[in-house]
Amino acid sequence: MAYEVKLDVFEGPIDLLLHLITRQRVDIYEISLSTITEEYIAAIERLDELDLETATGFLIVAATLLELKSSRLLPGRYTEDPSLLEERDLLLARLVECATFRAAGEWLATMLERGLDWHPRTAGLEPEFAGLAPDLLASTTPEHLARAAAAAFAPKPTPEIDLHHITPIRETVRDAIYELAQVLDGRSGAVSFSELCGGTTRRIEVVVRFLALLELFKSGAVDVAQADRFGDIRATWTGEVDFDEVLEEADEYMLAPTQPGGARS
Amino acid sequence: MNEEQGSSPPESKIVESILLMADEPIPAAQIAEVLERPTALVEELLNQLAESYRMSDRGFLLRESPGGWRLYTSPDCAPWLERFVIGNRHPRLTPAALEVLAVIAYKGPLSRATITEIRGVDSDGVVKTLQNRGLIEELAPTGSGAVLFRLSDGSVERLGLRSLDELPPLVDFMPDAEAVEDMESKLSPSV
Amino acid sequence: MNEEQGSSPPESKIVESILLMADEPIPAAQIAEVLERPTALVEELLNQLAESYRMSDRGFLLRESPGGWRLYTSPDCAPWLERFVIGNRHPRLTPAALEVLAVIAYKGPLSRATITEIRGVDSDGVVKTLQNRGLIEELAPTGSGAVLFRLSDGSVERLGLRSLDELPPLVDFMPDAEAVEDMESKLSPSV
Repeated sequence: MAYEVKLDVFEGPIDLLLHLITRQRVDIYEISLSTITEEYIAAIERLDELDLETATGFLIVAATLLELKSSRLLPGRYTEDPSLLEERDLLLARLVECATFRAAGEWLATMLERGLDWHPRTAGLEPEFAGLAPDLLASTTPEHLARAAAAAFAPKPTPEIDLHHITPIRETVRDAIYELAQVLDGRSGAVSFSELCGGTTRRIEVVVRFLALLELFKSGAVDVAQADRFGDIRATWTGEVDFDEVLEEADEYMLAPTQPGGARS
Repeated sequence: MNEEQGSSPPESKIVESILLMADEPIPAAQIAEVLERPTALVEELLNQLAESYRMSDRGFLLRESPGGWRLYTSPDCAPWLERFVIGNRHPRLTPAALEVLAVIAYKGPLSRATITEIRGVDSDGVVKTLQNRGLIEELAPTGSGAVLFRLSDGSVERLGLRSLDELPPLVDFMPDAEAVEDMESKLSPSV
Repeated sequence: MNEEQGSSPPESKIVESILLMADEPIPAAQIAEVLERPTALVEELLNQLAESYRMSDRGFLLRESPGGWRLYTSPDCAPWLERFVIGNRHPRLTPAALEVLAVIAYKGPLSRATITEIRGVDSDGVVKTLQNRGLIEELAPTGSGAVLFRLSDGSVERLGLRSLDELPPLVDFMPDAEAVEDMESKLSPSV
């Protein structure tokens, strides 16, 4: 099912998912999680002009979708794994929030449009009263004027892009690659994914580690295996890639986002 | 030009004349000062006046916004007023811009960073557009440093609200149970 | 924005809305054009409206002056209007108004569009307020069409200047050299 998604530059990862998930409600039985996941990944492939911070947000959602989708093969796990349910609910909550603000925005648009039909009285003072109006310039000096003009003509500060909020996530993906590489490099045998996630408290950290592991797998630094369909993912350091090289790749990952769909789940 | 007769015009008449002369929203308290009457009473007069304009199907209406009370032309006359309007209408806002506006309306004042965080996507461009159109404004900078944005009084006025407290509750915009269920089922691996 | 109802508002209502919106006297012929009705009929409507305001003892009156028809405040409300005007508690210019005034003082005469461009913020409302208060005035219209604004003589006088040439040089107030360069490029006569 080919479906072209036109992305507004400012549309975010949740907007995109909301868009894919709510279009054509008639086709409810035709649109499955895997269709949505495929389309989502296809859409982010076209996001090459987007900055990295934004791309990270898209990738995290994609990884969550992939994880949910892969659990389809493991029905038992899906119902029994509360963390996976939690992850889905988190995504659902964000979707509902996004849909809510979108609807509120539409209401605001209608009201603002209506507001244009209300023209305020602006005629102001009649001539015989104008003379009575307090002298607005009473406390204004030429210096005030000069200062205000200087401010107006001064180059406008380019909007300061504060990445503070996003930095934790970005660093976490890069750091996760670094951390995983460190753990795996020092070990001779395989390490389970759940062990790699030991100590994480939030779903997002697990997702980020999942992304990091995919990156390590793609670079050839790590081999992954799943003993059986229900088993944990086990990762082994191949030793074929230099540790520094891995870190370099981690930096590159930050510069040129690839999509995680390349490593099939 | 009537002579000094000892009898002053009715208070509602004076209120009406002040409103006609004003070129910005006027707080009830300011009118109360002119009349030397309690603000509550003036507010009652203003409400009565607004109601009487509405009832008598006039070409103008009286409405309260964050800054105070102001006369407006009746919206159903707008098509005939078009040629008197100075300036042109702005192009429609994009869905993304409207979403940011909604986020600021309901959660503001907010910094650029928080807006971006809520939406999961860089929103600085959209914030700039909204600011240029006068729909949002910067709050006077606080000690913390981050610039906070809120809806401008002008926006609230244009929305026809007295204050942001009058916004419909956000729950009214939440997708209904059926829609949420639909989303949930699509996020779940089919058995 | 109003629904298609088939029935338009009564003509007298539209006339009333035009009068409220107008900043200056409007000739009956111009209203007739908007309504697509004969001028004689519009004149009759205007006279009826003027009569109805007089009869109902409103705070405003409708009068015909040489330039056309205009709403005026009722003369018997004048004492309160004077208090309203004098008692205005914020005779200070808003920061936005001061900035627009400054831009016009240093770079004028300027059109609304250029002012907005320099400031990066829609400035039409502020320009209008400054004009209403007599701080700026329109230059006699040129062939080009765009209305240009300059400081009124009264403003220059109240600033304690004999002419705008006496304004302090801007360089003294610019934060740094780079800013000065940028400013100079903006101040140099546009080609």
